[in-house]
Formats: sequence, structure tokens, C-alpha cells
Amino acid sequence: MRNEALHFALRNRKLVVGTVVVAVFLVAGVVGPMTIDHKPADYVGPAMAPPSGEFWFGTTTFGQDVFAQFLYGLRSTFLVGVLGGVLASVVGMVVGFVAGYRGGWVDELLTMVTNIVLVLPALVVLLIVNAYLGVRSVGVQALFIGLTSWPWAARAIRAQTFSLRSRDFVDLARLSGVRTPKIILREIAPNMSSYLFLTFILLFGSAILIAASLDFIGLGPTDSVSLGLMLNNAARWSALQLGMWWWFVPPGAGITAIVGALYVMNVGLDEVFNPKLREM
Amino acid sequence: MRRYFGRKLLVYGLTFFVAVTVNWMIPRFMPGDPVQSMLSRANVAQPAAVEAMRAHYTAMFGFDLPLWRQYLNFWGSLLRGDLGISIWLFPTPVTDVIVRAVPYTLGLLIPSILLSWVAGNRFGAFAARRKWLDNTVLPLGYVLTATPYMWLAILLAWAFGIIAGIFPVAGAYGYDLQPSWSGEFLGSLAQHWFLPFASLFLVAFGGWAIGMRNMIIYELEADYVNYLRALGAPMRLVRRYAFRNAILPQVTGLALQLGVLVAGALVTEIVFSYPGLGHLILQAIQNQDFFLLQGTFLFVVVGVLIANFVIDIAYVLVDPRTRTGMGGTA
Amino acid sequence: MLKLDGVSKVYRVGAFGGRALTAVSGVGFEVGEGEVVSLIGESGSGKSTIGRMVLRLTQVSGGTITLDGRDISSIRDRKEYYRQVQGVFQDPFSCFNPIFRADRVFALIKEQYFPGVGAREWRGRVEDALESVRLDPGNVLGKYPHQLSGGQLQRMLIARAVLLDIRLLVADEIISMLDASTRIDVLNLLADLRARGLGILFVTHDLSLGNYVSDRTVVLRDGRIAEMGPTPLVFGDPRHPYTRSLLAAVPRLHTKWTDAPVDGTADGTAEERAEDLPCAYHEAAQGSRTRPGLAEVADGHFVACSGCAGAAPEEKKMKERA
Amino acid sequence: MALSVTDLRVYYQTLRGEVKALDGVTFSVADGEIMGLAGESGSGKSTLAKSLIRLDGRMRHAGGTVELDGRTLPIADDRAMDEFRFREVSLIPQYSMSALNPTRKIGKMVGELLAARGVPGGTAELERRLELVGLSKDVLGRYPIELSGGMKQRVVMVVSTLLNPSLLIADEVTSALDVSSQKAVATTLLGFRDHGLVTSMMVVTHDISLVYQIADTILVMYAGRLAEKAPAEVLVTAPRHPYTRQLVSALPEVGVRYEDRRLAGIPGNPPSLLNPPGGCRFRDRCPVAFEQCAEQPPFAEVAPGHLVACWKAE
Repeated sequence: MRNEALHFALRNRKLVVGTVVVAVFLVAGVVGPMTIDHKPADYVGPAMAPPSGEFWFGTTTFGQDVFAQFLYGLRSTFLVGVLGGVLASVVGMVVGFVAGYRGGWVDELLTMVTNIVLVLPALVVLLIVNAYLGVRSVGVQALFIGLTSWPWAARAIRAQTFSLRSRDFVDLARLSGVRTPKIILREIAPNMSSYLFLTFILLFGSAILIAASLDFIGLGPTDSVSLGLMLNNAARWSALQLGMWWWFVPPGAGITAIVGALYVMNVGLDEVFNPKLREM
Repeated sequence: MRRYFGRKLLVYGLTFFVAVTVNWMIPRFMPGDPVQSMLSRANVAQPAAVEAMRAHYTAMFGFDLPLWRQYLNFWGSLLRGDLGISIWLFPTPVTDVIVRAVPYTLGLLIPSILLSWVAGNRFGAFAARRKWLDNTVLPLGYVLTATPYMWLAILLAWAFGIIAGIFPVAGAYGYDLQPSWSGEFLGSLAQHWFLPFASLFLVAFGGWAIGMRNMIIYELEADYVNYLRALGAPMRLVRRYAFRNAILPQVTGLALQLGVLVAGALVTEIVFSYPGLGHLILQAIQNQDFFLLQGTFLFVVVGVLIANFVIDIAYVLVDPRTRTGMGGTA
Repeated sequence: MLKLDGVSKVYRVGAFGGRALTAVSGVGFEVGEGEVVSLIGESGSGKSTIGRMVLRLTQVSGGTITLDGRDISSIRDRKEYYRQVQGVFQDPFSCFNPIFRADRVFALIKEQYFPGVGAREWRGRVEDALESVRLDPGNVLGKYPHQLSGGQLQRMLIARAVLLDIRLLVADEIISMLDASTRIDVLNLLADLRARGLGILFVTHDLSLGNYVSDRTVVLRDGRIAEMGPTPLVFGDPRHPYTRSLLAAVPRLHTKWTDAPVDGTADGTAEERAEDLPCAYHEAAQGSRTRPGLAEVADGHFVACSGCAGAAPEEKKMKERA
Repeated sequence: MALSVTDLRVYYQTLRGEVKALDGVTFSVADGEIMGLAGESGSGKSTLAKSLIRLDGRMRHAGGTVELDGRTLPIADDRAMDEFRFREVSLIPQYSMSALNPTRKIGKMVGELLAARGVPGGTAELERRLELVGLSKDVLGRYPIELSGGMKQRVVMVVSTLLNPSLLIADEVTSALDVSSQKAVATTLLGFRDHGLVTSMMVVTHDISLVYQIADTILVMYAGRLAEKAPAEVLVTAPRHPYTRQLVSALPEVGVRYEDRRLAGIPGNPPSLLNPPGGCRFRDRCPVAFEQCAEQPPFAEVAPGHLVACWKAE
């Protein structure tokens, strides 16, 4: 069964392409900065230089290396995505599992909380929280993104748990004397592992997008560079009017490529895990 | 039915309550004296204004009162429509600043949400029919939904505004014009409106098209479809039914996506310096105008809650099951 | 051994438990050692709910369930209870977690109940248990659930219960999903277990299966007992019109429905006929009404009121007294 | 001869290869005949039923022909089949409870279906038929969710037979029901034939005792092939195929008790249809198997209307 999934995974074009794209950017973000001997904010070259052999992505109005910024930006983008995605998944899973498994008033209460966080527009909440934070880091940004973007995941996991809970093997585990947390962890969660993974990928992607928006508004990390912050700077220093396309195209293209590849990966994985979709 | 709406309203009421409480808490529980830090960071030129503001805010925060009093007073002024005074546009009340900006945001949001939803659904259902369409449209859809709103906005502004020079890229109307009902003004308004609208529309469109395509494929496997096909019903009828049933989760999806769409509108406005709420937020942040920021926050939350409720009503109208199910039991 | 006394189950449904739904009401019967009691009813009769309450998977709303005189809800240590009482359910495929090997059900038992037993000895015990349900251990151990047939899986579940050396088995529709050629073997297995002194509560909707294997039969209707007693009496001399109509509707192999007396044709006629027949409960002497709502019409054979006209005035009287 | 099927082969495409779910099936159903089609899971009975009306996406027509009233059914051609569906051959599906579009009123849905098939009006007839199964015409104004399971089932039965099809396929329609509703549904099916609403019928089931109640003939399938076909009475009382014989004797009946008569099942499991062994497919489980069984026995007539695929069935 496992091998079957692997078999289809390797033959699924969407999954392979998506994974390769994400992997390439990940490697660029992790390894890339080590190959560059200056900091992204350093003024290393002529101002407003278009892409050249020396500065692959050109320079900013101040002569900063756009390529260096891009590589460092990828790093924080992935960091925000992973941290925010993991945190949101964990909160979503805990709420979803508990609400779905326990039912009753616990479920009512958690569902109510979920719905409240769900209808609150996440970005605007993040806006005012971040605006009051004098010093902002990627970690804190990810923390707040994680704390606001879990509700739909919780809802989906709750529904799945709810239907798995009534399966007989859960009753059988209870008849074997297994306790509730263990049942959730060892009987229910493994059955949803593919689903949980898909949820994480989507949360990962959405965390990147939310972070980019925050950065763009000017509430990005104060201590590092990110792709969203690059867009913010490009817009603020009129890269548009000055025709410096090399300043604003790469960061946006990077975000789009990563998030798009994650989505495509998600579809591919779905096809691998769900035999029904394989024929489509 | 009453029960359903009652529950929804309860959630929305609680959400509003939470939003207001968060709004009240944040300045109070952040380190430091909010009034002091606010004024020291504010870019206000006239010293007289600073003093007036200090007096106003100190009274408003009411730090000498017990917390619960402060909290009640906060609600009291909120219910009177008093959100404080803008620092950026001193001494205009925050409420007035926001009310002036709201029409622009709504003018962008409502058409782009509705049109992208309708067009995306139609197109997604259409794409599900043909394999080649599916194979070409789907990747495009994924790229569109993965695009950050502001980036697409920047690209459009660059391509159509700077390079082609067809559309203006800043403001809601020409700088030389005064708001009026003249054709010239309206034309300028539409010209300025188009690019931000288009970028919002495109990103959202991709998402709806993909969602619809997936839902239709799911619906086409439903039992009722198999039954209709076994009775020789033409695909035309089957597709019509599938579309109608697939629309329902898309309505729910609209409610879930509202927050993201609003966020998209805010950043798009920033790109185009479009004088809506997004622009206000940027100005508020750059000028450290926290009252304006918090007021805008409350406005957006209330707007999203109202939109959610409208969608709830729409859902009941399109899904007969909720009507009959609730009518029968409640 | 097991005794149900006035057991009821009320479900709260709707938002915030607005409405109440009575699934089981005032049910009382016993299951002795080495006795098979079949609990027969249609969907919605509450038969599975009773099974789940005995297994403590669902809470009892009213009345008591006792094992050897001890209220089962007072047994704090669930494991102690499950060592004596186990269940097997309807859908064998749903009882196995599809992503693990099928023998994990045994591993769970070992982990929870026999952590001290050595691997080799445990393997011996598992093989013995499998052989006792006529499975070849080599054929089933190490396989995934989808590689085994429903009959094999169901037997593994019975073997699992046997490993615990239980005293009572709740068998909830355990053969309704099996193919005809294998179901009878599983049924025979239950009979063998009974011979070893096990009490079995056999929940089923299929009258012929209940009849084949059980010593006593309880017929449920809408959460209440309609009739109960020794199986030969209940099936041979049904006194409740509902039992009669069920029996008339059962498809038999050598008699067609059309062969039956004319009055037993299509739907509901048996019910209509009931109005003509006297209600066994009200016919019976006052003194024979030894259980609430049930009259003893023969030795151990109880029947409830058929819902006849005689019930109305009596209920009124009861209400007046109350 | 209403239906005649010749050497029909339908294979399922799976990840591991083709499952020969229906492997050379030849039989016929006469006008007015109700044929019970019995078999265990994996016998191919559902595949047979489906292939006569609509192959699902994974099924492939691998050979053989189907004729209905002298016309060949183009079962491999989904489009061409549309003309025959509903009018000539119709289906009461296993999933009756979810067979109706949940967001359309029943009357409207049926109207749209009829209009799409080019059948005008028909409301009066629809109401009359609903009455026949004990439903008021009010159900036409309701959504499926407002009806009980039994009502939905009856609506589906009426809709499926509305155009008086020549062949009606009832696929496991009673398996999810309680005994009393089983009886009602089965007698309704019988009524359809007796009132002339359908010409012939195939009742697919795993429950021989039930189909025995209403069928004229019973066809038993095993592992993708036919085992035996005979008049219902004969099949139950004097089966000739060892599989049928063992199957019938494994059925507990009301009145048979464990103490009095211990019944026995059939040991072993049916063969995998991915690469089925040659010869008779029951041979591994058969108590009377001998060398000749390595060769597939023909489905031959051993008595009038009694066909058996076994070398020893004389």
C-alpha cells in the first residue's frame, strides 16, 4: 500500500514539478546566502543598475544587490511559511481533533471559538498587532500568522475526525482499553496523515502570502529582509515610475512560484492519496 | 430558520465583541505609556496640536479610572461613533476620515468579488468539460491564486500604466479634477478604477475557477448523476444540476475567502494610492496614527461581519435543504 | 450474569441539545453464562444502542446494567470490565484500521492487558486463538485488512475476544455483511463459544439467524420489548402482532409469501389483523404481569401490549394514580 | 425472447491489471420473466447488471453481444446507449436513497428529465403511478430531503418504470431494508410486471430466499461466470451445480436451529479474477471435482429451462 503511493507519487507530474520547484527555491534560500559575501542591505554597487553579469538581478536605487536580497528574502519567506504553517497546523489539529472526538459541549464551544476567529479578517488583526510592536522579527510574525490562520484547518479536521470517530476500529480500540489521547494519536491521526499533510501545505502557502502582504504594508520584520519587504521598498522608492522592473519582478515571481508550486503539489498529492482522482 | 440565523448572529455578535476588546486591549497591554509613545512618534508639526491631543487622549484613555470603567467608557464612546481624532489629518475625527474612504474600497471590492465569483464559477464549470481546457486553464488558475495581490497590481500598473501609458497608476481621479457628476470626472474615475479592479478580479477569478472545477468533478460522481445518466439524461441536464449543486459550497467559500479578499483590496489600494481604507492604513502606519488604524480595523471587521450575514441569507435562498430542513424542525 | 433493568437511552439532538430522542426505553432482560440471547429488531428499534450500552460505548440514561450484580457504570477500571465483556461489530472492514496490518488488533490487546507476556508465548496464544476460530495463522498473520475476506476478518475479531478469556460477547450484526457461504460458519462459531460457557448477546435484524443460534429471543420495537422468551416459544407461538408480522415478512426458502394464508399478504395487513385478535397482554391475568409492561403468557415467555384499545383506559388509570 | 446475452465479457481496469469481472456469459430472459440474479460479492452479478445499462468509467466491454427485443444494445457506446436507456432498459439502483437531485423538487426533476428525453407531459401518468405505490401526488412538490427513505425508494421505483421499459434491472434494491420493507418493495416489483409496466425484470441480489419469493427463474453466478439457471422452485429444491447446492444448504431458515441441524458453509474463498485459473472456477472448493474440471464446462441445458455449468450435472 505504501509502495503503491510512492509508485504513483513518482509518476505524478504535478507532484514532481511542484516538489522540484519548491526544492530549488528552498536550496537557493538555504545555501544561496552562504555564497554571497556581502549583506543584503550593503551598498555594494552602482545605483539603479540593470541586471548584469556582476549583479544578476541588478541593484536598487541605493546600489544594493537585488539578487542578494532575493536569496536572503527566500530564506525568511520559507521561515515564515514553515513556522506559521506548523503553528497553524498544530492549533488546527488540536482544536479539530478535540472538538471532533469529544463532541458535546466541548465541540460547541470550540466550534464557536473557531467561527469567531474565522470571520475576523486575519490580515487586519495582524495589522494592528504588528503596528504596536516596535521591533518585529520573522519569528514573531510567524507566531501571529499561525495564531490567526488555523480556523479553516480546524473545521476541516474536525469534520474528518467526526466521521472517523464513528468507525468501528475506534470503538474496538476503546474496547481494548486504549485511552482517548492515544486513540486520537494512534488510530485517528494516522488515517488522516495525507489529509493533515495537505492541510499543512495549504497553511504553509497562505502564511507566505499573508506575510508578504504585511511586509508590503510596511509591517515586515525590522531586522531582516524578505520578499514582501523588497516589494515594499520597490514601491516606496518608485521603482515602478523609474522603470526598475528588476527590483519588483523577482520577489513577486519568487512568491508566486513557491506558493503556486505548493498548490500544484497539493493537487498532485491529492491525486496520489485519493485513487478516485487518479484517472482524471 | 430562526435558530440558524440566531446562531449566526450570536457568532457575529461575539466576534464584534472580541474585535472591540482586542482593539481596547492592545494599546493598554503593550509596554510603555501609549499616549506618550504615540505622541512622540507622531509627525505633528504644531506644538499646540500636540498639547491638545495629549489632553484629549489622556481623557479618552482615562488611566486614572479602574480597568473595567475604562473598558465601559471605551464601549460608550464607540457606540456614540467616537473613534478619536486622526493624528495624520488632525483635527478631523477618525470616523469622518474613514467614512470618506469607505466608498472607494466598496467600489473596488463589491464588483471585483461578485464578478470574479460569477465569472470564475462559470469558467471553472466550463473547463471541467474539456480535457485540453482543463489542462491549460488549471495551471493558469493556480498561478493566479498563488500571486500576491500587490505583485499583480504592480505588474499591471507597470505594464498598462508606465509602459503602455493607457491607464493612470495613482489616485482615484485626475489631480486636476474636483468630484462632481460631470462626464469628465466619471470617466477619470472609471479609468483610475480599472487597474486596481482588474488585479483584484484576476487573482480571485483563478481561485473560484479552480474551486468550481474541482466541485463539478466531485458532483459528477454523485449518485444522482449516475442515476440520471443511467436513465439516459443528456449531459446538458446533468451538468446543469451538477453546477447548481456545486455552487453551494462556493457560496460558503465566498464567506471563508472574505478576509483574504479584503486584505487583497487593501494592499492593491496601496499600490495604486487609491484613497480607500488600504490607503488610510498605510498612512496611519507611516504617521503612527493609531486611532485611525484602530478605527479602520473596526470598520473592516464590521463590514466583513455584515457581508458574512448577507452570504448566510443568500445561502438559505439558494439551498432548499436549509429552508425545508429548518422549517420542518425549528 | 448480565442483567438489564429498566434501561433507557435518550439522545439530545439539535443545537445545544434542544430536543430529546428516546432510542431505548425501559428494557430489561438477562443473559446467563453459556446462553445466547438474540436481540431482534428493525432499524431504529434501539437494538444496537443496547449493545453499545452493554459495551459502555454509550452512556445509559436511565435504569441499570449489572454484571454479577455490580452496576457496570460503577466499575471505574474500564479494563477490568473489558477483560470480561467484549464486542464484535457489523462491518469487519471498518473494525480494522486500514493503514495497519490486521494483526494489530492482537497487538493492542497484548499492549493493554498482557505487557508482561513474552513475544514467543504471546505468538503461541494468538495462534491458539486463531485456530479456535478455524483460521490458519500462517494465512492471516502479517496481512493487511484489504487482503483478507470479511469472514476471515470477522473471525479474527472473535479470536481477539477469545484471547481475553471473556465471559460475555456482544455480537452486533456480525454476519450481515458476510457472504451467504461463509456466514453460517461464523454463526456456528458463536454456538461453539457458547458451549465453552460464554454468554452471548446476539444483536440482529435477521430472524432466521437469531432463531438458528439463540436460546432466548428478545424482540424490540421502537426501543421497547415487544416480546421475549425461549426462542422456540417466541418463534413457534408468537403472541405479539409485531412478532407475527415480522415472521410473515421473512423470506423463506421453501414457502412463498403467496403461499401463506390470504390475510398475510402485502404490507400492514398483519397489523390490521391484530385488531381482531385479542391483545395477549390484556388477556393475561393481572397476576402474570410480573415485569413492567410485560405479561408472562407461558413459562418465561413475556409479551407486551399490542397497542390495543384496552391500553387507553389503563394508561389513564396509571396517570391518575401518578 | 426479450433479452439475450451472448458471450459477454466485461473487464475492470485496476492498478494491478484487468479484473475479468464478467468472463463469457450467455443467457436469455423471456418476455414477462422475472429473473433473479444471485451471487456472492465478486461473482460479477453487479457488473452484469451495470453493463446492460451503463458501463462505469473503469469498465471495458471486452466482447460479446446483448440483444433486447431483437435489437442489439450498443453497450460499449455511451452515446448510442442513451436512446435505449429509460425507454427500453431501465434501472432501479442500489443507492435509491441518494439517487434524486437534492436541490430540485421531485416533480420538477422528473419533468426536466422527461423533457430532455423528448417525452412530453406525463404528469397525470406519474401521479397515477405514484398512487399505485401508495404515494400522494404531493411528493412531487417536495425536495428529496423531505421524504423518508422508504418514500424515496418508491419514488425512484416509479420514475425508473415510467416509460414502461422492456427490461428493468433492480440492483440490490432490498439489501439495505428491514424485513417488512423488503417484502413491500419485492411485492411492488412483482406488481410492476403483473400490471404490465415492465416486460421483463432482472432482480440482482445476494439473498436467494428473497428473490425466490418473486422470481420465475434464478440465475446463480460464481467468479465471473454463470453457474446455474433454473426455474426458482427447481433451483431451490433440486439444484444441480455443487456450488448452488452448498449455497442453498448453508442458508438458515426460520425453524432451523443449531441444536437440531448444524448447517455448514463452503470452505475456501473464490479465486482472484485478476488472473483466474483455467477450467471450472469452483473446482478448488468443489467436493465432487475431478480431472475434467480443468476444462471449463459448458453452460448446458440439462432439463427444460435448467442450465448448469458442471460436468457432473446430469
